[in-house]
Amino acid sequence: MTIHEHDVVVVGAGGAGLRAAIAAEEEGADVAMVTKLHPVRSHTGAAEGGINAALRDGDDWELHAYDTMKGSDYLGDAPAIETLAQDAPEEVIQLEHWGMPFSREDDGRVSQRPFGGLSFPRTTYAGAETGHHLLHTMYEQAVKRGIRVYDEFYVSQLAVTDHDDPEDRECHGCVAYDIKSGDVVGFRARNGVVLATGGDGQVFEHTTNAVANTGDGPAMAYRAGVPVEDMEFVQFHPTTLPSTGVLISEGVRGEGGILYNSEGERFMFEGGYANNAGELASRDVVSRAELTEVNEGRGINDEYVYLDMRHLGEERINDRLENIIHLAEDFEGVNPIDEPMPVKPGQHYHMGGIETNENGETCVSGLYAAGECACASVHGSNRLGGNALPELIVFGARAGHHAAGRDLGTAEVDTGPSARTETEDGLDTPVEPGALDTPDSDVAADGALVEPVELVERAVERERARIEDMLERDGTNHAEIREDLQETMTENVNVFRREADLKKALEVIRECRERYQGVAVSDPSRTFNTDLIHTIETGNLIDIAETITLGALAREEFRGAHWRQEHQERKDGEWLKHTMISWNDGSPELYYKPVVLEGENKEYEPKVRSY
Amino acid sequence: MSQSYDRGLIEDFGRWKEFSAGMWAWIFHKFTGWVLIGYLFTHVAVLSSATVSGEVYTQTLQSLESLLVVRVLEVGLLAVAAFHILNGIRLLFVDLGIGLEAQDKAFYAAMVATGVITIASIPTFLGGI
Amino acid sequence: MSTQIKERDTETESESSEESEHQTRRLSEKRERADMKERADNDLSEHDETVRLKVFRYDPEVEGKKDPRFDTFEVPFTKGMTVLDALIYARDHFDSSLTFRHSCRQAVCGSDALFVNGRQRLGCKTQMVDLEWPVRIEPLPHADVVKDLIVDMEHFYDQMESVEPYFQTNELPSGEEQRQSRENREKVKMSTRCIWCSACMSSCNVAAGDNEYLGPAAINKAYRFAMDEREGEDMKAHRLNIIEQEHGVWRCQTQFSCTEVCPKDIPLTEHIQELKREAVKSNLKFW
Amino acid sequence: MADHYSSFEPKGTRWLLQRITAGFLVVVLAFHFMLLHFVNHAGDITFLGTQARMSQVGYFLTMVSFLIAGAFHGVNGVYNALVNQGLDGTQKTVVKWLLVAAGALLIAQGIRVATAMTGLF
Ligand SMILES: Cc1cc2nc3c(=O)[nH]c(=O)nc-3n(C[C@H](O)[C@H](O)[C@H](O)COP(=O)(O)OP(=O)(O)OC[C@H]3O[C@@H](n4cnc5c(N)ncnc54)[C@H](O)[C@@H]3O)c2cc1C
Ligand code: HEM
Ligand code: SF4
Ligand code: F3S
Ligand code: FES
Repeated sequence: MTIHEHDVVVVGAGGAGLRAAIAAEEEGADVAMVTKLHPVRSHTGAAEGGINAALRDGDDWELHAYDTMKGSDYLGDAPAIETLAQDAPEEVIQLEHWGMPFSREDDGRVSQRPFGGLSFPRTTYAGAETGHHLLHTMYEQAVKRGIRVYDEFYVSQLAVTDHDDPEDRECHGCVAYDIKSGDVVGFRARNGVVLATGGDGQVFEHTTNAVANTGDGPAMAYRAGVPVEDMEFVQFHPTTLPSTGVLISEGVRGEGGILYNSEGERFMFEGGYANNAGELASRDVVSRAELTEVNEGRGINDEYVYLDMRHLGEERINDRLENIIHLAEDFEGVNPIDEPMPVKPGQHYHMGGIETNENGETCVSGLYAAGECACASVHGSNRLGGNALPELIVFGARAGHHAAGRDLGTAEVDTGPSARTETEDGLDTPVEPGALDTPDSDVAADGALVEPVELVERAVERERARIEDMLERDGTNHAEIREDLQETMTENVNVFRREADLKKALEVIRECRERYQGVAVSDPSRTFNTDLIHTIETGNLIDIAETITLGALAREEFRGAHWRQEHQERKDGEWLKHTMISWNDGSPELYYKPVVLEGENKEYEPKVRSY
Repeated sequence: MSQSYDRGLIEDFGRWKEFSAGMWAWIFHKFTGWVLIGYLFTHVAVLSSATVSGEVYTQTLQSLESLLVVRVLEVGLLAVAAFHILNGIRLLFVDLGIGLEAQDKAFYAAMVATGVITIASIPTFLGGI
Repeated sequence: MSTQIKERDTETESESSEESEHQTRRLSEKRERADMKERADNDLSEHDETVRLKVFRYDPEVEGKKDPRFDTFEVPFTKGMTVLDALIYARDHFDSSLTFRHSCRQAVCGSDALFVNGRQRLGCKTQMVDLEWPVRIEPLPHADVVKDLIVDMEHFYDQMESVEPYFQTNELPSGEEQRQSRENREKVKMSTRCIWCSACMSSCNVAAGDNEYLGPAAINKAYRFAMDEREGEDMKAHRLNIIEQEHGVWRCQTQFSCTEVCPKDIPLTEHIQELKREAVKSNLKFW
Repeated sequence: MADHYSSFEPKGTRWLLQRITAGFLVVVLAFHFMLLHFVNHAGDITFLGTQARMSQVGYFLTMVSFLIAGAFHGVNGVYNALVNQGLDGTQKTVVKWLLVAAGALLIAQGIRVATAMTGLF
């Protein structure tokens, strides 16, 4: 049995993972990145717009924090938000010092542009491919430092002790499947494991996220006892191409692009969705309008609406929106100079995730999380554009430093079930959520007594047996289950959420879970068995889908990205709290913890979020 | 266990149909270059007759020139040289970074010019038999 | 009520001549494509809207797949379908053991460079209607096949990493960014777009013959740093030494196939040639 | 990882010489072809004619430079082509010296011939 030993093991090598690894290395730790994709293939590379940081005179971190808090609809935790705003400038300058090719002003300084919800143009960018440059620049720095990368290693389990209370548990490493050779190997982390596995958009049928964004990190952490936070908050983007989910930026509407339905109506105005702003209304408003049109039979092919920019003229389109022409042609086969582009809302970003404090720590000691998979709670119920990339580097760095032993002071955000102030017991679910036969979890049964290495070995053995079993038996193909799961999520837990739909989704998720018990991998090969990988991922998607739906069902208000038909207003009196779900060894438990609005210098007052 | 499969070079050349202008230019240039250096060696060997005596030299050359094959081969040599020169010039431009966007057109132009030069010179080369 | 205001994120970068040359090239390609598409659309009405894929299969461990073979899949065609979409369909509906790398579906992760109808292309960025049918899909040439469409990328990564592909300089201002002129950023812009797909490396015959040849992508990476004014002159000299090695820039025979296949439109040959000239210039200084 | 640039030597020199000789050859080769096939018909070449041309110092020197440039350009070209195809190690060293020898021989013999052609010695 192969067990690789390192001080810090970082799972995932996107923006967050790379930053964490570099930070741990800076701190003198022996660090390794374990990632299912080669680092440069991570989805951070898809980010276009930019990265927010208060760099200039006239701007300061407090303004950034204020904007972020307001954008979060007062569901973000002030200590985390302030940390983000305070650390971002230094981190962005650091990126520049590492050579990141930011766009430049005439005086040679990095360019910044205005972005939605920001009181100052602080979105620093590198062309229309900020994420690509950020990812590559950091990978280059990892190469420079000789950081060990285990690429195409799929991490499928964490090695966590099985104390009853998750807050007593310790993480000593993880188990990974070497995709190329088919070996199951262990990673023993002497100081800590950092999860940085990115988004989970594959829960939905239609997403701007990569095929590899399957929420493995949150699912693994969740099953090992770490609570997941605010899972109901999923951001949808109104203009994505129907066949692939490729994002068409707001720029098109900004330049004057119009949306119309199958009857040729400019519905944003004619349908009364946004009489003033029209197409320029916010992401969630436009998304809902589009779906309403489609649901009421005015969609094209019952699926999408048209985004038209032909009237802007070929010249202007070529000049300002050239990359859009390429996107539409390459990925949808449509030339937007001659035809309108089909668009529909797509999942874009998950605000919720693994509960952490502002140092990236989870309640399990030795287990950290950073990036989109985590929820330190900076985005609350809605993420501002350009706020995810700074999150990656700020919290990636903090998690890496902390894991490698740097003292970052005591965190102000509480984690773990002990932070609970209220338990949800009245949630009326049509089926029992959680494992089919309790108890079940991903913690190694060890009576919490064994040596760390042995704990990792046990986890490896367990995983081997599970994989062996999936490879050998006959049964259902995961793709069918995944398809049904994505379909139900898209139909019932999408932009619109109604109680009955959410319940229906829970039933289907339950069914999926049952079918998943009999899942089998039909490719018998040990070499690059992607069938097996996707099968394991589908298992994770089921857990993630369930938490999203449970959270959505519990939260009876309309806040940020979460819209409930029965509850059309923000209820600050009752709902200024985070929705927490703990796996609880197979019988999930829903509870709440309060939002921290107390900042370093001031208390944030919930205000009506109108701009 | 993994082990990989190397498809080898042979397969590559089976793909000639899929080659693009730049690759054809490369192959032709290589081929013509080799022919030229081969010829240079032969050429010096033939001319070496001059070290024996003037008569032997004149005789060798004239008897060679009286052979049709030799004259035909000379046309070939001209074609080869013309292409190598023209494409050589194209390459020199490429080296200087000039007109890279038109490199494929330059290759086609070199081909056409080679053809024209070759045909135009046939009367001179084959004439006088 | 609106909970968010519109985001303005249009690209507003100054135009460079390089960009516009590429733009013209791409636009003219697009026009050609549009014609082809029309033809394909006409063809479609005659055919029964399924596209036939011939896919290379190989698995060192599985009986019947040890000897490479081609499998045929009939995939229902839908408008906007890419090669990657077709492969995913074939895998999810016909044979779950069909193996290929893919992730982003939007030409940024560089995982799915494939040999499609005799040319290196990104599966996700290639529309089915732009191809002749049936569509033949093979793993990238000049790389060892691990399984089906997956090739071993190690060699490519080694070459990329051998050119010291990381920013290094000793003079950093504290607390603020380094200055870089717009012109200089424009100069390196195209070279920074590489997504490590290795299509270029696969298309280059020299790289096929000489395993140690750095290859177009790695040289382009070196270019990206050598031409970045922020690194300073000493570092530039060091970088030129790296690309001047025996198996560096001099091996390039200006075949241009790398430039032709690059999905990010990076003018690779141009960059390589410029480095050759830079190297010669810097060598001449010593004489 | 490939650190094969440790054995650094500026290979740019040969690359540059290959281009410089090419530039020179364009002119001279064209001149050579014109002179010996079009101006003077190839079939009519006699030793006397050759001698008359070769005895002019300018022409003699041009032809010798032509020879040297051609030999270098050709031999170096062949060597590059082989290295591009992956020729390596001892084989490479052997081929290199073989080619150098062949080139030197060609030049030596060429100069002997040219001198003989002048008929002066
Ligand atoms: C189209 C698009 C545009 C965006 N634009 C912007 C923008 O302009 N500004 C902004 O701030 N944000 C933007 N975002 C959001 C932002 O890009 C993402 O939230 C962020 O990149 C996520 O980074 P990450 O490091 O957390 O994860 P990722 O970059 O997704 O990396 C995840 C890593 O984890 C690895 N991994 C996952 N599972 C496993 C496993 N089981 N085992 C081993 N390894 C695993 C993967 O291999 C990968 O390396 C955008 C997002 C999208 C989709
Ligand atoms: C007269 C004008 C000539 C020009 C402009 C010319 C140009 C060139 C150039 C530019 C190259 C380099 C190709 C590269 O490395 O990318 C080359 C290669 C070569 N040339 Fe010439 N050349 C000329 C004449 C000759 C002559 C007279 C000979 C023969 C003696 C010759 C033989 C070769 C050979 C063998 C190569 C190597 C081909 C290869 O790379 O495989 N060339 N030539
Ligand atoms: S240079 Fe172009 S073809 Fe080569 S790896 Fe980079 S993106 Fe791919
Ligand atoms: S294909 Fe190869 S030969 Fe040079 S121009 Fe590109 S690297
Ligand atoms: S799937 Fe990412 S480049 Fe094609």
